[in-house]
Amino acid sequence: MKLMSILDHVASAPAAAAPRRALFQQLGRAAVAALPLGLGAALPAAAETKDTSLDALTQLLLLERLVSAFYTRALANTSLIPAAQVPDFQRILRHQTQHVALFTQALQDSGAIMPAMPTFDFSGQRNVPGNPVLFPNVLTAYDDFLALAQQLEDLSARLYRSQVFNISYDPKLYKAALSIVAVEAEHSAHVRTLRRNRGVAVKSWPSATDAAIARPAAAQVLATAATGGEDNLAQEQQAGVLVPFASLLSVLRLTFVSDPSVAEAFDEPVSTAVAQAALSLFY
Amino acid sequence: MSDNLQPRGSDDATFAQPLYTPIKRRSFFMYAGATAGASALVLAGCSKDSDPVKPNLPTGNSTTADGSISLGSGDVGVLNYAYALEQLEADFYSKVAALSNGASLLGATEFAYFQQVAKHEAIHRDFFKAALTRDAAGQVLRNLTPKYPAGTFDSKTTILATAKAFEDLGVAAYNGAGKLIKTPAYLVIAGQIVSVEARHAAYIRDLITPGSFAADDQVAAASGLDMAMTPKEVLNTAQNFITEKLSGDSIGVNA
Amino acid sequence: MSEHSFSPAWRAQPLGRRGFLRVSAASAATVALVAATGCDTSTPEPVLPDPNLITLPAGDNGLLYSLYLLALAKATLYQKIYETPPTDLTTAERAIFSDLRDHEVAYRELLHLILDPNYLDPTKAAQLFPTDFAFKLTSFTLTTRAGVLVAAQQLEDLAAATYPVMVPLLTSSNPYQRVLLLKAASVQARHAAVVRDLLAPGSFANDDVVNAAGQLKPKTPVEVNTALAPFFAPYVISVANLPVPVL
Amino acid sequence: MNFFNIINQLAEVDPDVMGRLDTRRSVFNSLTSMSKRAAMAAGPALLASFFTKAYAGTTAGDPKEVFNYALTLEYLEADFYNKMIASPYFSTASAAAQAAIRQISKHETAHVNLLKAVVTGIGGTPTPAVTFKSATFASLTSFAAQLQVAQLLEDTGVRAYKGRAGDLLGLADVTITGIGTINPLQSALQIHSVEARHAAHIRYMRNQTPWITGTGDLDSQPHYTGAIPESNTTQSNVNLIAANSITPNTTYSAADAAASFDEILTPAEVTDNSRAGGLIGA
Repeated sequence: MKLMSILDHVASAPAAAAPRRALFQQLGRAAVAALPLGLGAALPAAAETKDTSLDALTQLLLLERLVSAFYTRALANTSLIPAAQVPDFQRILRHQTQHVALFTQALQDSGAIMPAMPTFDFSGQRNVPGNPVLFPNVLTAYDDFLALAQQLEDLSARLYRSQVFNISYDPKLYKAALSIVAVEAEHSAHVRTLRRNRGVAVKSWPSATDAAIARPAAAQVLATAATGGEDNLAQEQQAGVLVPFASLLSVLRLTFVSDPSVAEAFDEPVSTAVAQAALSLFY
Repeated sequence: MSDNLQPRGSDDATFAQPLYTPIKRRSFFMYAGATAGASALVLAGCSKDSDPVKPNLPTGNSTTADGSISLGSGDVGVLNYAYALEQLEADFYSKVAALSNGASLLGATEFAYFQQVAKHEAIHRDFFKAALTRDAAGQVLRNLTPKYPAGTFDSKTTILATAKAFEDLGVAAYNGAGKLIKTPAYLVIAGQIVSVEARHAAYIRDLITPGSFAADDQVAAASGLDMAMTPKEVLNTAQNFITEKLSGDSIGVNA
Repeated sequence: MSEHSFSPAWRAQPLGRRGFLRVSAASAATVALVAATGCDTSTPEPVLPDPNLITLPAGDNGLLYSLYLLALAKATLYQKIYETPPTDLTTAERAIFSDLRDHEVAYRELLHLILDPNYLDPTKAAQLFPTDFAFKLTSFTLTTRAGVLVAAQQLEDLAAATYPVMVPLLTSSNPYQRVLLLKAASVQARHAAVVRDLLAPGSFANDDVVNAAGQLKPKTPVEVNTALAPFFAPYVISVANLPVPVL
Repeated sequence: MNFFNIINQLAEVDPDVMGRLDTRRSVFNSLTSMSKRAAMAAGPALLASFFTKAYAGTTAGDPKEVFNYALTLEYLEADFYNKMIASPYFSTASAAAQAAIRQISKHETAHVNLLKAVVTGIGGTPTPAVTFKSATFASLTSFAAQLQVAQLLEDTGVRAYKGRAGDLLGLADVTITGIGTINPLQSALQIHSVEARHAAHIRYMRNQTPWITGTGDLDSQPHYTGAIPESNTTQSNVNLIAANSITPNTTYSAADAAASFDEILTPAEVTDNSRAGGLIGA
């Protein structure tokens, strides 16, 4: 990412953009997050991730563009989604389109360079015909479509949770993003419910008991980004202090909750780097 | 004879009987305890019987002012305390052992083991009842009515979690009550039972999380000590599973 | 009423029916005055014109109490459904309600622990509310599938809509609490979606609850309290001290 | 008076009866000589053997002696597990098995340190460390063979602690630097139940029942026999398996009755060469 160019651009931004200049208040201490070895090499040059407010908005925009494109193409294939569910995905698409507009506006207001629209490829071939197909039939077979939709919605809810505090400098965006977390979670829950109704062992919330979605190794990062670590039981209430669930939720106190259920009660975040690696599978 | 070596509530009249009376027809704990029994035998003619129970200490199975059932005082209190816990455990396992879908719910081998544990706990319960009936007639805790949260017997998860909770609680209860016992024989009995409870606890823990038989949440890593709990702590918890209100205020307290 | 009133020392005192949290509007002012003029440990118990008024504290604790009440409400509802499910609720649906119960018990207990760090120590634990304080289910119809779903949707929509409002109002310097609540926030939304879909398939995230910007319509603490208030009668909960969202 | 018979019956429930009779506790000071005189008169041969066993070089009933006795056993166990972990066969075990042995080893080492502090804290001198006989260990040429010995050690440990609990009855709490205030009896019980957890797990690792039913592959070893064998089905003169004995219309099996109560071993039995005694050495 061309930091100097962005800063130049900001400096010459129109006065109307001033209120959004705060977006860049964190740029000064932006640090390029090192990607895990081996992962970085597989990513496009632009995929470096940093946890600044600008990077947060940019990444969320990418996510929403990607998901919008996915549903747009899915709905374009009129034989893919059963008629009864078409309105569901039209609604989801409408929300995603609204989210795209929100971040587009936020970036424009702050005078940032608008990232180019990627050419999305949902086969996982990344626009190179010779590459292996990682996500077969996702735009032609309903169950395959739903499986990918679930992973993308899970990833969306997670990524918002991870990025939301990076944009908390702007109360309006912060609140919007928090509200969107809830909407993405409702989307995810609905897709999961649709899959469950089709006989897949999956709950409406990520659970250790969910049937895994089989993917080639090269696509595994999507599963990691969508649901990796959802069996986590270690929740910190302060730095280094874990919530004592074992004693809090015990048989003897008549408050027993099984470990998988405790894990379900807390959705987990995703690191921006892992999220980026997953998003990068599609363009 | 020293006051603190005689089981409270034992039948003092037996001291006056001829020494050739066969042991099995006597108050067995006085003899089983070796020290108390033997010293009683040897010193029967030259020591005074201990004072009767002071009236301000409740007897076992009596009703207290607030309507609770007292477990009693002194060693009888400890025995009734153990009896109450064994009643609860035995009831729980008998319900598990009776599950028609037990083998599919828990696994065939595990279900068979649970049926063994059910027998162990039933034996513990019935043993205490027999011992108390003989040694502290009139103070034997009544049959309690255990109660469980909805769904307790519906899934492997809740059955195992409840079993683990009860077994770990039982171990901690016996460990904490040992020092309240005055009669060595009772202590030996408690020791003989608590290690079996610990075996159960270890097994069930291993079923829930393999290798957690003596995990750091139960056995302190620095000292290597298992948990110990006071009767008050244990009863506060056990009360959640027993319909009758129990009072253990005088457990181990002697006149 | 100042947050000071929630100091452990205050809470550790034995609580009679007239004790905890119940401060009328007038007496709240009195307490505030006392606090402002050098509140010490001997805050006098104010005169209580309304013994059933429970005033939630200001600041983060007030928000946490509010979330606790939501969790308490939902856990109470789901426990009841779990114990005596309507006969027309399918096995699969019962499993969902069992999960809902588990999650809400976890939230209720967690929030209780956050509000009272001594919660797990019976010798020191405070009492958050009077012993007969409860979420009453009498106005719901819990004998039919439709009835339990209507009740559940009411509470889940409320929770899903208020978490995004409450989280940014927290001012604590402890970020872990916010993260924890955020992790619960999206699960609340999942609950809302699944319950909505059970009641009316495809009604997840519909226009009743999502605005034209694709965001969940927010509910303020006051709105939440207004919705829950009837169920806590005879107690009356005042959220007058709670932070108010500015945007 | 048939004192012989009385002692015999007492011994059924408490083989350490004579050891107990000679405790230092004041209440028995006068009793000791009396009982000895009475006992000698009643059955010299039996009692002589009893006394020989019960007094094996120590002063029974002294809490310092009891804790040093426990310390000796913990030294033996701790060294055994250290040897196990250092053994070339350790790496042949599964990760779970290795983790279990490490966890047990951690406890035994903790017990050694605790007991040393307790002995010192109550005014005694910790007994010198003992080790598991190297030659014997060398003969254990597989992880499975080592695990057999681990089971025997743990089950013996459980029985040994149980046999001495009575000697700690009534002792006041002691405050020990670095540990805090402990009740000696309670601490012994807390170690005892940990040993039982260890025993159960090792038996489980070996596909044995976690409790002692009498049908296990090692159940005929001396570690499970003794004056009161683990197969015992009579507790304190109560026959647990006779019909209607403790429960109307219910008859319990011998295996269930035996498994529901673990039995004691006396110090003499524990330190006998057939049990732990034979495993101590250079």
